[in-house]
Parts: sequence; structure tokens; C-alpha cells
Amino acid sequence: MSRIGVFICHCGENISRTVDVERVAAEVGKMPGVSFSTDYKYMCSDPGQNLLKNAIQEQKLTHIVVAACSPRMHEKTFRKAVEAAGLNPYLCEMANIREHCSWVHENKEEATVKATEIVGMMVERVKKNRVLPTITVPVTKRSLVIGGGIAGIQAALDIADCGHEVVLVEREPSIGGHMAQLSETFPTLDCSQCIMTPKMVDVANHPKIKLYTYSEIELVEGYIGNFQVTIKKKARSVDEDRCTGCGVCMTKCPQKKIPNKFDQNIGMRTAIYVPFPQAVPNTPVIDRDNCTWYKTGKCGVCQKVCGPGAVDFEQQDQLVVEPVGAIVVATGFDLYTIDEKPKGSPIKGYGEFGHGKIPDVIDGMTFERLASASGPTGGKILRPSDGKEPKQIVFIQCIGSRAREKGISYCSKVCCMYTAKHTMLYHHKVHDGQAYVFFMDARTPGKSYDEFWRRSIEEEEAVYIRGMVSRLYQKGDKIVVMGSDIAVGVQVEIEADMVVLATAIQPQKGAELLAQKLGISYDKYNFYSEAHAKLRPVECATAGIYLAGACQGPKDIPETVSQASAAAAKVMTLFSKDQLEREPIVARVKESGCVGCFACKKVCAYGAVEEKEIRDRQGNLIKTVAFVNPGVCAGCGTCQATCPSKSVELDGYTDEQVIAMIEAL
Amino acid sequence: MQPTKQNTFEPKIIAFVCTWCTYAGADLAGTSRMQYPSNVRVLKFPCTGRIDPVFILKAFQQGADGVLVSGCHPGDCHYIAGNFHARRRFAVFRKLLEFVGVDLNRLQFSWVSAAEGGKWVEVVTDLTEKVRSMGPMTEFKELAMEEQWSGAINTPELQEAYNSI
Amino acid sequence: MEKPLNYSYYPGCSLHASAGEYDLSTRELFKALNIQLTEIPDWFCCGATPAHNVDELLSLSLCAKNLELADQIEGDVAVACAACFSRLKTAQHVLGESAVKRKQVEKALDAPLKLDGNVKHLLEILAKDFGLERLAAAVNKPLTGLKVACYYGCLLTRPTDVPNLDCVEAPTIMEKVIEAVGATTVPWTHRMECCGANFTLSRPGVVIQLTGAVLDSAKAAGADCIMVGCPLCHGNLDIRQKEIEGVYNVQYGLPVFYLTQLVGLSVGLGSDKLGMDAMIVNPTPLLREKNLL
Amino acid sequence: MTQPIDTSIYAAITEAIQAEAHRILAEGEVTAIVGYAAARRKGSAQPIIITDAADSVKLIFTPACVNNLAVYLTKAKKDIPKNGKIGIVVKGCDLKALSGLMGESQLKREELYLIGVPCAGVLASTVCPDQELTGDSIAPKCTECDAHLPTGCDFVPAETLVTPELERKYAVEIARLEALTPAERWVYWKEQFAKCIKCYACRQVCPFCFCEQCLCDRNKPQMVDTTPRPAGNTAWHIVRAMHLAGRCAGCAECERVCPMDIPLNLLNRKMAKELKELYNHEAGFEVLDKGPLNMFTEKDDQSFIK
Amino acid sequence: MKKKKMIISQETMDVDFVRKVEALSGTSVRRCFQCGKCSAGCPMATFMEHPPNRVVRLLQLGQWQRILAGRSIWYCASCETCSTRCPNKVHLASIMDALRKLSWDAEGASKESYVQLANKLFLQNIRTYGRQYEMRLAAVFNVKSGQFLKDLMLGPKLLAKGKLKMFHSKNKNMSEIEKIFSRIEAMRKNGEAL
Repeated sequence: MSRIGVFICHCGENISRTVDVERVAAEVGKMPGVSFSTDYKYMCSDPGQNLLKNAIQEQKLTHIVVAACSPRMHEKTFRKAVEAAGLNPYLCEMANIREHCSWVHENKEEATVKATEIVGMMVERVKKNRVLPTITVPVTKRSLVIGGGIAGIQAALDIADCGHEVVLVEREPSIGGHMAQLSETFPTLDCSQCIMTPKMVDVANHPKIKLYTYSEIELVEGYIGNFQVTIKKKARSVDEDRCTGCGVCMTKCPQKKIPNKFDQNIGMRTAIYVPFPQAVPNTPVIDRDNCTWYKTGKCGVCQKVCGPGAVDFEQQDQLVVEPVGAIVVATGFDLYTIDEKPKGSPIKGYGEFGHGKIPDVIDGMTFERLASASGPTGGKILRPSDGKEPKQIVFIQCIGSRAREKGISYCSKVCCMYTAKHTMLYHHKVHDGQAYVFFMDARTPGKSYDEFWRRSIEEEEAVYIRGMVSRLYQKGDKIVVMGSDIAVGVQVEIEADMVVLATAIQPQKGAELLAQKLGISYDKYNFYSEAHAKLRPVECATAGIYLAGACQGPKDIPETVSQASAAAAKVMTLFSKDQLEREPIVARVKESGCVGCFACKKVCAYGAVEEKEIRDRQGNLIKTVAFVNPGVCAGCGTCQATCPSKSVELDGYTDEQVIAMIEAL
Repeated sequence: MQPTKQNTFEPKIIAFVCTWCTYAGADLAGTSRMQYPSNVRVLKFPCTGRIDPVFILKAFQQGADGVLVSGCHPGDCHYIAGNFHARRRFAVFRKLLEFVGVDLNRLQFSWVSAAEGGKWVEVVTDLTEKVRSMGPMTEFKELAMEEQWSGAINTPELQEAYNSI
Repeated sequence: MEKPLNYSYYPGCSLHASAGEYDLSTRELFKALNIQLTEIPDWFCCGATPAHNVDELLSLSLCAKNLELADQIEGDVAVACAACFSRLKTAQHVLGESAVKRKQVEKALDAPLKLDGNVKHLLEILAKDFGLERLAAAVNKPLTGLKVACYYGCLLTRPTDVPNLDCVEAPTIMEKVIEAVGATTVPWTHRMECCGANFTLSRPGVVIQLTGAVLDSAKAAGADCIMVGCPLCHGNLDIRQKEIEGVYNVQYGLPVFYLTQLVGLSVGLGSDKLGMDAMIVNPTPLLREKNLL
Repeated sequence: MTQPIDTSIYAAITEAIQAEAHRILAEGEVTAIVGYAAARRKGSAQPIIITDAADSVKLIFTPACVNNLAVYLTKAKKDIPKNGKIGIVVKGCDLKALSGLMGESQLKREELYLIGVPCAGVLASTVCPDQELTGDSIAPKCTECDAHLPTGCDFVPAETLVTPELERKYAVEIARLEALTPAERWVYWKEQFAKCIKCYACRQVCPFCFCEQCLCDRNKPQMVDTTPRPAGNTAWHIVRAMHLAGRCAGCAECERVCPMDIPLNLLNRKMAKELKELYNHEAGFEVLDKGPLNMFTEKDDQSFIK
Repeated sequence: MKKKKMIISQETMDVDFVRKVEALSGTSVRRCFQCGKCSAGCPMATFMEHPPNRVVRLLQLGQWQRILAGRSIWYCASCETCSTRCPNKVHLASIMDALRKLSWDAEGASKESYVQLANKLFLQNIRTYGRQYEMRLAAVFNVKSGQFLKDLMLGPKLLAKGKLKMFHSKNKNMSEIEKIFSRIEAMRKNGEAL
């Protein structure tokens, strides 16, 4: 027989003003099973909690109902108090008589009746509550980092420096990501390569980092602490162990006119290539689509010139399985283009800017490659169309960003700063040129950021014009920019030699596919969703998976690095214990009733349901039933509602508890 | 929840809600001190995906005059897709109830997010008003009162015999 | 008895013309307080607003010339007119900052610059050099019950870091001085709004609007009178007051005193020595009412 | 309207079944065959399980072969791995049930030998089994049949069917009920459910009611009223219809076995109709990974949700 | 002019002019980020066609013709409120001084004549007499501006109060002032000063 204790909180006057708490306590005291019932001014206060603890011990209470505020507010508080008094915390329930009663009703009689009924429901419910032990899950202390840009590199180094193995997977032939493409970085204008390459080399040399480049995530199974990740190593056609990185193959390759993606397609590369000279690993890849051998079966020059015999035309894609306990997703971003988009696409291009068909209208990343000393022009700012140095250069901010009509309403955050940087780089390289910037707002919240922006205007003589550009069109070898200066209130027209667009930051192509493999959620733009925008900005809702960098939303380098280190810290927190503890609100299968239709498995969004064979002592299969992995189960209970025989039950929300509540009405 | 005044019928409304969105939305209505009829009793679930159609049936059998099922907007589910499963389940279940003769005006489904305290108030108030104007849900209550009788009581003799039991 | 204070005195053009009572009352007051004023011989116009408006170099040169003349006399430079004060201070500031302009001015004057003289407005001399306590001690007839609206106008404090007379946005020096001699001050909104002096000749319509707003504010704050430290402000507030009353069909009746007039009154100087009869808005009824005559 | 239906090929089908059954039993391909045999009443048929090739002559196919034999497999499924592959005679409607069961992991295709029969229809349970098959005497479910010829079986006799277009009896009745007010429908179903004696024959005969412990038999908690009284009966039939929604293959065995003649298949057909309209789902021969209520699309109808 | 489309290029942006303004005013024009605080506090903004912030904006774009064609710079009261309150330390009052100076140097200067006339007469007075004589200034202004009756009511009253002195004495060292004027003129001629 249960001995239920009921504690009615006044919440100062928040509850007692509209609910006659004493009457509720008296009424509830008469309910069967209730052996103690009282009211108190502030149940959540220390004296209130002590009252609860003492009552549990003195009255030998077995179940507790606290009628107070929303359980979302104080359920943890009271469960802790109950635990401190020696009861299982899950034998305590809260009745919400504040948010759902006293605050929303004025009539005292009605509110009191309602409060009594709410408490009565919870009394019936708590009778059916069971002791739930905390669940522990073993943790594999290895982590996977997806993406080898600055975010992935930072996270991998941080975790590895703490002594835990890291598997770093990068889709491209080299790590480095977008940051490796940049010429200089704001707000200090130090060269991106100079600060980036040492970190890349650290990754390559770190004994705790296992690097997979030119590889993709194929499959993710398991759950927090216990993931099994299948990685597809795409065929490189070059044996990584044999290759010395001498580069002879690349100098001899006859296919030399392949646009290099790393140089935004303005520079050329060979068919066997490393994307850029400082690539890590410095092992070339054969681009099979453009290689003469693969197209015609003839050539093979690279193989002939390769001393160590590393070129292997027969190489196949390989699948590798890595067990890890935590995953950091750092897949970065892609840049929006103004090109015409397919019909029906939620994102639109800029027809008014020529849909990307005007050759000297380029994007910011292309400008970075032009400005980069190791870029295709050797750091000279030259127009793609005729190789002339532009003397009138127009930068336009917020291309795609903050443009609801184009399908993107967010701010891409980094463009104001990088455009300011571009004007400076331009001014340093083309002394007799003039840079103009069309902008709506200059958003420069960051250490030394506004000063940087002001410098571009005050010292580097960029002319900023507040107002958006309506249209661009080619006129002879000039591009006519039709804008307006809203501070003056007149239209502005500039005949520019080159136009640079600060295009929006978008998630990587296929970001949603990776999310589906990982079982993490993403927003309508395919940016990955954090568990809580403010308080859990680094974690995914899916346990054991963390976010770093622009895959979550637009970020600059310092912010990306901070988040990467934060993600690493979260991984370390997980790895700091051998076992992971979690709330025992999970589904359990009653094997006796289960007939193995696996409807539960079909509806489980987390893949928590497995098939389990039941055998007799002789090893004969009796039946196959469902099994819920408590490490993966998130506790939604969809399985239970789906199960025809109700052979799976969600602890804490069992049918018994629910029916008891309905019957109490 | 007996009628508080004579000649006025106060319906009993049961709400099955998910904890992340609608329960939080109802909390918000509270913290914002919005006012709504006191007829509703809230049962909290982790997710609308946990809500079994049988609960709705059970609620009507237990004397509910109206039932509300409410959860997260599509795409907002804390458990990825629980509300999508619930949406199908209830789309079919309400058709079944309608076919056996339950007036669907008594059964409301809604999406109320944690930020929609106002919508919670609106949904609860609307349902309460609607059900109040419809009068009590008598169908299941009458069934519970009836004795077993094999076949229709469609002759005076049977009626007499039935009444005598 | 302390050593008497010595100043070279730069009255400025207005004090030799429309603001004669300011000059008179200044000399009389300082005599009464035993402060020595020696008028700079053959001083020139400082150029005032028109000069800097269109020819900064001329403006700087004229001011530098005057400072050179003042350098012949012992003591800091005492300035009564806020505009002259502002010009002299600005010239010191600009020439201190810009070597190029300093060279140009030296060439214009054909002499090395002597900019060291400390330029002080009368307010500063009374409040700081002479001191508020001494001032209070010198009072014979405290201005008890007189509610004064202290009007700073533009040029006494602005811009930042140039006159350095007091806080640039919320000065209190005038209030301190006049409270020291027993008057009450009123808080009001237009203490530092422009009266439009620059347009008094060319665009009187502008002056009427701007000065009207100042008078409105002083009246609304319940002031009995306005106190100024600038002959240009005085010109607009006093001389044009009747005209403004006519344009807006209101009655102000606010006598506009120079600070030296009011302080002089408190130390016991007669109205003849303060040039009260030169004021367009007759102060006599007010002063009678307050038992100050 | 007495529309005759041609069942002349049934004799040839019977012969073909017998030959095939003999072969697979003799060759040991299967250990047992579930089929139909003649029963004692003239023209009637009953299920039979044969394990001996010699017994294959007992197998028949006539308009009286109405039973859905799939139900025997769900009850016997545990023994199949022990005893070996089972052969089964299936009409189109029965095959749909088998496909559904395979989708729900109850049966494995490789454990079955399917002998499909082309079927023009079977007799209604309300007529004598020796009657001719006509538009009147045909089982109501056969008026809506879209699966006369089972496909994907291991063996189907090569006979050509002639199937006339008949009035869809359930569709007509559903339309009639839908036109009523909720209150009128409530009266109708109250009368129907009141007849129920909770014999659970409907549950027993249904291939999909394979739960080892039915929800409606549980008493801790008692989610569904179990008493054989109107309230409990109504609850049972609603829960039954809901649990079969998206699964029922339409064999109408529930309705056939109901001793109180409750039109149980009406509820099932209504659910099937809704699932077709809402999610374009129909029971078929294809084995589905997920039933319509175990899946979703983001664009599912939500016009009923505020 | 005010609404005409602005064609911007290195040719149309007169950087030299801007440099002159910066040299004369001793303040940076580029520094302004168009917050509008100057215009917000300007007592004369309502009289101007280009509020102070826009004057700076046009200057940033080197569009001095647009500024000088308007009356805005002549309606500046030199109250220094803008300079005092500018969050960016742009000394706008000095920029206005510089613009007025350059306006007198430039061709096709502003239509605004009364303020310019007053300024011209004021400077002439200084050159001639070394000091300012208000009576003479006012009288000549009224004659030259054709407003013979302007402030007629004030005259006698001021005379009676001794505020307008009919006679005045010349400074003894008048040659000094003439020298200053002529040296400045000479410097300008020689390009030693702006």
C-alpha cells in the first residue's frame, strides 16, 4: 500500500491568491492512498525542501506529489530533494497548479476545484510510478571529426592533445577547407596560409589523429559513446604509402587545362593533382573524369614517371569501419551564387546582376584567390575577362543574404568584414584604383572589427555608399552599376571595371544527407540545429554529436575556432567518465508479449529498436522480439503508441500511469 | 467539474499535450497571465507520438465532453518525427470515430508551440465554447448505462422485457 | 589683503558700441572688487564669426595680433564678450595644434607668435581667480528672491576642449556665480541653444525664431530675468525682445542682464554705474519688486 | 438481378492444385500443405492440412472455398522453422494477407510455397454452399475484388478467368452511412455493436490479430472495457478497426464468422477507403517495408489540425 | 542639381577639393559614418536644403558643386553644436568654415547673398577701421541689400540708449591691420596658403 505525501505550494501568493491551498490540501488528504497532505509558502525554498525531506522520513512516505509551478520549472529540484531523502526520484511527480491554474483563472472557486482535480490526477498517477534506476552506458573514448577545415582541425587537435584518438574525415583531397583559400584574414590582415598551414601539418603529424582525406561518411550506426562509423575512402589512384610527394607526375601530366576548384576555377591544374602546393597530405589524386587514361585507356605518363610506383589505376573505393564515442560535425559552408536556379528552387539567383554571366562580376572567394600571393595571378588583381587591372572596382554586400526574395533571410555575418578587407587589399595592390562599396548596414561586432572597417574608409580610401545596387550590366568593357546613396537621396551610377559580390554563406551541398545519416536535425536552409540556441549551442539534440563552425550557421574564423574548441571540450567532458549516466525515461520491451512485428522499429526516429532472438536452452530460436537500446532511446514513446499489443512501454509514461490519470477525471 | 450554476453546463475537456511545445505554451500562457476557461485538464506526454488513440476513446468513456490533442508544429518535434507519426494516426482515427457517429466537433487537434501562449488560450477557449454550446457528450455515458441486449429492441415485447430488467 | 589681481582687458567691438553697459559694469564691478583691468592698447577686432566663417587665416591672424598686443601687459587676458573669448581661445587651440597654420600666421603678422597668454572670460575670473567665497563675502545687497535664467549660448563652452570653461554640455559656472551673490537660478531647457546671432544683420527672421524659443523656455521655467555673458546674445534677447513679442503675440517682459550688472548690483553698485538705463527691456520694475534698487 | 458468374474453370484448377500438391509433397519441397477439402454438407468446403502426397487428391477449389487460410500460418509460424516449408492454397485476397504478414515479419516468403488460384469469387456465407455463384449469391467482398489473379506465387494454374463487373456492395453501404448525420450513424452502430456477444471469433479468424496478448484482454491497466456490454463492445470494435487500419487485406473473414452478423468488414473497408484517400495506400501483393501508419511524409494532410 | 543622378568615378569625385577642406578644417571628412547626430541637433537644419550630415556625405563623394550650389553652408550659425556632439570627432563647424572659404574662391558660388554680403562688409570694416562699427555696418548693409527700412524701428531706440555710436575714433596703428590683410593676400597669390 502506497503512502503518498502531497505538498501544496503557495508560491508566495502566486498560487494562494486564486487557489484555496488549504482546502486543496484538506480535500487531497481524503483521497485514498494519501497519508500526508500539507501546504507551504515556498516549497522550492530550503525550508520547503526540508519540510518535504523530513515528511518522507517521519511519515515513511513512498510516493510524492508536489503541487506547485510547472514541472518544467522545478521537477528536477524536487526529485533531487526526494532522492536526498532516500526515495527514488521518479516516485515524485509535480502537479502544475500555477501556470496551468492559479495564473490563468480568476475565479477562486473554479481555480480551487481545478487545482484539487489536477492534484488528484497526479496522486493517481504517482501510485503507478515505479522505481527507475539511472541508466549507464559505456563510452568509447575515440572521436570522429567530420570536415577538415579550420573547425575540424581545431577540434581534432584539441581532442588529440588531450590524449584521445581522433578520426578526421575530409571529403576533399587535402584538409584546409575554405580558410586555406583565403589570402589575408581580418582584422589583422595576417596571411591565411601562414597561420593555417602549421595547423594542417600538426594534424598530419599528430600521433593521435588518424586522417582520412578524399573520404566520406557512408553510414553511422550506434549511439552516444558507441558509434560505428563506416567511412568510404574514395579511390585516389595513388598509393598513399608509396607516394613521396615529389610532384613529378603533376609536371608531366599532359592534361593541364582543368579548372582548379581550389582557385575558384580561374586557375588551372593537371588531371593528377594536389589542390594547392601546401596540401596535407601532399599526395596527389587522379581526377578520373578528366584523366586521359580513364577516358581512353591510353597515356599513363604519371605511372611511368613515378619513381616509387605509387600510381595505381586499379585502386578501388574502400570502406573502413571506425568505432567512436563522440562525433564533431564541422562540415563548413558553401557560397551562394547568383546563377539562375532551377525552377521551383526556394533559392533564387540575381537576374538583375546577369545571373553570373558577366565575366568580371566575381564573388568574394574569387577575389581572395586573385589577391592570394599563391593564387592563379600571383597576387595581382586582374580581371578574369582580359587580364587587365581594374581601376574602378565595386563591391556589393548582402548578395543573397538578407534577401527574402532570393530565399535567404539571414545575415551571413562575415561579408561586411571581408569586404572591408578586400577594399584594403585592393588599395594595397592597385594604388591608383578606387574601391566603392554598396552596403545596407555595416555589421562589425567583434574585437577590433569596427576599427578595421573604419580604417578601410578613413585610411584606405574606400568609398562606402549606403544603398543597394538595383542592376548591373555590361557596357563595352565596363560594368554599369546602378545604385543609390540613401544618405544623399540620389541615384548613383558607377562604370566599374570589376564588380565583387559578397555572396551569402550557405550550408555545404548535401548537408541534409549527412544529417540524415547522423540523425541530427537541420533548419530550412540545411544549417544543422543546435540543441538549444543559447544554452546548448554546441550540442546536437542527438546525444554524442557536437557542432563546430559554419555548418551550424554563418561564422567567422575566431568564432569557428572558439566553437571548435568548445565542441572538443564537450567531447572531453563525455570522455572524462568511463560510463555515461542518463535519465531513465526510456522505452522497454516486454518480451513475453512481443510478437516481433517491429512496428516500433519502423517508427523509431533514433534507430533505438533492435531485433533480438530469444532461444531456449538448446539454442533453438523461440522468437524474435524487439529490443530498445537504452543508450539510444530518446524517450518519445512513439513506439508504445504504435505497438498493437502494448508490449513496449515508456518508463515514466506507462499506460498504467496515463489510464490512472484519465480515470481520475 | 460539476455544473457550477444551475442550467449552465460546464464541459469537461481533456487535453493530451506534448511536454516540449504545447505544455510549454500553456506554461507561457500562465506566465503571461492570460485567462481561459478552467474546464481543461492537461495530461502531459513527452511527445504527441506517445499519445495512443485508445486514450482518446478512454477519455470519452470516462466522461470527457471534449478532447484536445496538441503538440509541436511539423518540423519542431523534439523527437524528430513523433508529431508526424501522430498526425497520420489521428487523421485516420478521427475518420473512424466520425464513421461510428462521434461528432468531431468534440475532438480538436492543434499545433501549439512553446512560444504560442496566445494560441493555447485561443484553442482551449474555442473548444470549450464549442463543446459548451453542444451540450454534454451523452453517447458513451448512455452506453455505459445500458445493459447487454443481443439485437435491437425493436418490438414492444422486447422493450417491456428490457425495461423490466 | 591678498595681492590684487591684474589682467589685460580685451573689451571687443561690441562693448565699445551696443554693449556699452557691459563695458561700464565690468569696469565698475572689477574696480569694486579690487581687480585691476588694463585695456589692451589699440586692440583690433578679433574677426568674430564672419572672419572665421570665410577666412580662417584672417581670423587666426587677427586673434594672434591681439594676443601679441596683450602680451605687453602683465597678467592674463580678461575677455568680456563670449564671441571674442571663443575666437581667441580657438586661435590658441588651432595654432597650438597645426604647425602649418602657425607658420602662415607668423608670416601674416611678420612676427613670432606669442600665444602663451591665458585667455579668461570674466566668469572664470570671478568664479575661479577671485573665488566664489570672496565674491559672496563682497556682497552688500544679496539678490535674494531674484529668479535668474542663466543663458550660456553657443560660444562660452563649445566646442569640446577649446574654451575649457566648464562642462561642455552641462555647465554650471554662471549659476554658481549668481547663486554666490544670493540669487536663485531656474533650471531650463534652452540654456545652450543658439540665438542665431550670426544672422542678426542678414536674416533677422531666423533670429526671431531661435531667440523666441529661448525666451519661451526661460519664461516657462518661471525666470524673472535672463543673465548673459555675451553681447551678441544680449543683442538678440534684449533688443529684439519687443519685436519677438509682436511677432508671436506673447508677453515676456524678461529683463536681460549682463552678469557684471547683476553681480555689480549685489556688491552695492548703483544702477547708473551699471548702465541699467541702456537696457531696452526696463529692469526697474523687477528690481523694485525685489527690493534691489 | 441474378447475374451468373462463370466458375467452370474451378474444376481444372482443382486438378492442377492436386497435381502440384502431389509433386511438392512427393519431392519433399514442402512438409505440409494448407488447402481446402470437401466437407460433409453438400457442396461445402473446409480447410485441410495434408502432409502426405497421397492426400493431395483431397484438395479442391470450389465457390465454397471461402476461408482465408493465412490465419493458420500465423498461428503455426513458430513451428515452421522446425518442420520445414509449408505450402498454401491462396486466392488473391488471401495472398494480400500473406504479403501483409510478411511485411510485419510474421512470415518469411522463403518458408512458404504459394499455390495461387485464379478466383472469380466465392459464395456468401449466408447462402447454401451448393448454390450457383451469381451476382446475388457471391460474397460481398468479391464484388469489390481487384485481385482475382494472384501474382508472385510459386504456382498458379494457367486458367483464364472471366470476371463480370458487379455492384460494389461495401462502397454502397459506406456511402449510405456517410450520408447520415453522426447521431444517426451512432444509432446504427450502437444497434450493431449491441448485438456483440464478445465471442472474439472475429479476432480468432483474423490473420492480423496475431498478438500473443491482445490489448483488449489486459487488465493492468484496463485500457479497453472488456465486458460484453454495449460500452465494452463499442470500445472493442473501435480498437479492432483502428488496429487493423492500414493492415487489413479485406478477406472479410471477421464478418463471415460473426455469429451475430455485425457488418465488421464495413469498418475495415471504411478505413481502407480513408487510407487510400489520405495516403494512397491499398493492400496489395507487394510486401511493404512500412505500413501506412508506420510512416509519414512531411506533406501529409493536416487540414484537421488547428 | 539636388535630385540629379550622381555619376561616380575617380574623375567626378574631386579628391583635391576634399583634401583642401580637410587641410583648412583640420578634420577628417572620411571619418563621418553618417549617424546624423549633427543634423539632429543643428538649430539651422530646418532652414537648409542639405542637412549637415548630407553636406559631409556629398563631400565624401567629392560632390562639392552640389554643396556650394546650395544655401546650406551659409545658413550655418557657427554654434558648434555639431562639432561638440559628433561621436566621431568630425569638426563639422570647421568643415563649414572651410566650405564657405572655398565657396568664395570657387566660381558659380551660392545664390545666398545676404549672409555673404554681411560677411563681406564686416571684413571690409575691419580692414578699414581695425574694429567693428555696428551702426555703419548696419547702415551699409541695408543700403547694399536694398532693405532700407530693415530694423528701422530699432535704430532710434538704440541711438537713444547710446547703443549706436555715430562717431568713432580710428585705431592709431591702422597700418598694421592693412599689412596683415595684404600679407595674407600675397601668401595666397604665392600659393603659400589656401
